[in-house]
Amino acid sequence: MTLVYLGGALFLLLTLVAGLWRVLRGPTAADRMLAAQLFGTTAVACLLLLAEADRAPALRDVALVFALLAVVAVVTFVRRNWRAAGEDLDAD
Amino acid sequence: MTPRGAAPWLRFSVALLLVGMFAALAWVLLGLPPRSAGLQPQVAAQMAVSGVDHPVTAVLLNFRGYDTLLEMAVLLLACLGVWSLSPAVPPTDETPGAMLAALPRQLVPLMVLMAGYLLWRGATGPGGAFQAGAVLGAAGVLLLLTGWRLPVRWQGWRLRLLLIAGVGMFVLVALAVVPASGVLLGYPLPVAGTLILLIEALAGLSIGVTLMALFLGGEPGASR
Amino acid sequence: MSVAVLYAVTGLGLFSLGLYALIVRAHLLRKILALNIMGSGVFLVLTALARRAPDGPPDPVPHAMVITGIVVAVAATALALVLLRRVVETTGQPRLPDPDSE
Amino acid sequence: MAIATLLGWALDGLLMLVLLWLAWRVLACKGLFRAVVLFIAFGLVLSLVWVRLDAPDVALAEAAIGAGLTGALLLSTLARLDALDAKQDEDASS
Repeated sequence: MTLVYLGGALFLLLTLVAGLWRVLRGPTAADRMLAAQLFGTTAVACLLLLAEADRAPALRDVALVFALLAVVAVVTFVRRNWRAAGEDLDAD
Repeated sequence: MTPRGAAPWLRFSVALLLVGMFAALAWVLLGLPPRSAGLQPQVAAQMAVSGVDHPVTAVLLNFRGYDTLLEMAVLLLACLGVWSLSPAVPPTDETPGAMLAALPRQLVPLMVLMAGYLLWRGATGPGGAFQAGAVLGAAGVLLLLTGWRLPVRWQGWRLRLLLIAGVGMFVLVALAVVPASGVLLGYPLPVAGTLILLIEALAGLSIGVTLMALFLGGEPGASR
Repeated sequence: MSVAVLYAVTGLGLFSLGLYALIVRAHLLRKILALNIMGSGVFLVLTALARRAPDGPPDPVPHAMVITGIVVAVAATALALVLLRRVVETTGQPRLPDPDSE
Repeated sequence: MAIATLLGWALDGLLMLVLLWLAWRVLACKGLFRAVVLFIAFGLVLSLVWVRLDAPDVALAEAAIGAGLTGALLLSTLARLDALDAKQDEDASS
């Protein structure tokens, strides 16, 4: 069973790499932010799989914290950066 | 407004130096013994007198209590630094929509519950004051983002009391155990667990409030 | 060579990358990010070296140091970000003044 | 069992590569917003690394700080810098 869990974790990590592509491509700030949020969900799933694979129930707490706090970054984005997002937010 | 970076020759020499540094340090790392228990045996040997069952908590609050005490002081200093630099940014956000207004009502109680759980969990497993404080701080940030403002009567001494509660309790306990054990922070075993939980509870609260105050980006209620 | 040592070398790589960007990049926000990445590199070296324990739990002392380190790092970042805001308000530039241009 | 070890190695190797690549992109990519979002992702991956290194305490701290606070601090600073920028443009044009 450990094999399935580890394989699943590896697969999820690969999907995370695919998601990074979206962060880099954009095109809008909202796309990038949503991709980062998707990583949060992937990480939660990954942590739950690793909790089973390593038989470390403490990792479920880590997943819980992630699931609970991921919203803070996206609320910041919506409240503070959203209006500017239509403009050229990426000007360096 | 394009940032001018360093000149190419400078970039190159910096890169060269850093590659050298990396190689030297990597050589040292690879030369370290591949198996070493570090301080783990010493910690394991002392666990019985620590008052808690989780090694990391024992190290943080008991064996290396000074570190944690001074770390709390550093947090306080960072907050003082932020306060002395600027007043809090005045709230300009428009009122949140229905979704954002409902969000903290659902989530903040859960976050506070999670913080309490992590604090309690710290005695026997992964968790503790820092994690609990961080979750509490995130709950505060969420409240601030969704339109909640610190009430004026909480901006004075009450806020300051919360900020120093962690360090204050730590110092008080450190001094209070001196008659019993002869040294600062030398908890007598029968009450060690209780004292650690007491310190952790207030430290977690202080860390949470400090992180929230840091997010405010200045002294609340101050005007320039 | 064990996985732990490889992770330590990765941490060293993060530290070097961060230090390079800290020196080379002009924008202060980028410097703050670089400092944070350097810090993460140091934490990674510490935690990876703690993992070398033969069998049994890893060394808890570096773990405790890293936990305090993470919280201190976020406090320092908050202070640095307020400093950055003040610099921009005062000079209108998100970077340190260039001594050559005076 | 051998396959499990192999999978573990693959997981560790991928994590190391992703970590280094993310750090490089955070520091070198064009656009500060992009850098901040990538930095949030960096914290996430780092938290998975702490799990692989048997440091669940550190993973918890990183998850709480990285997911909740660092992102919020960086994003709101970015918004204020943009606001200051816009104000200066206004002052310059008037």
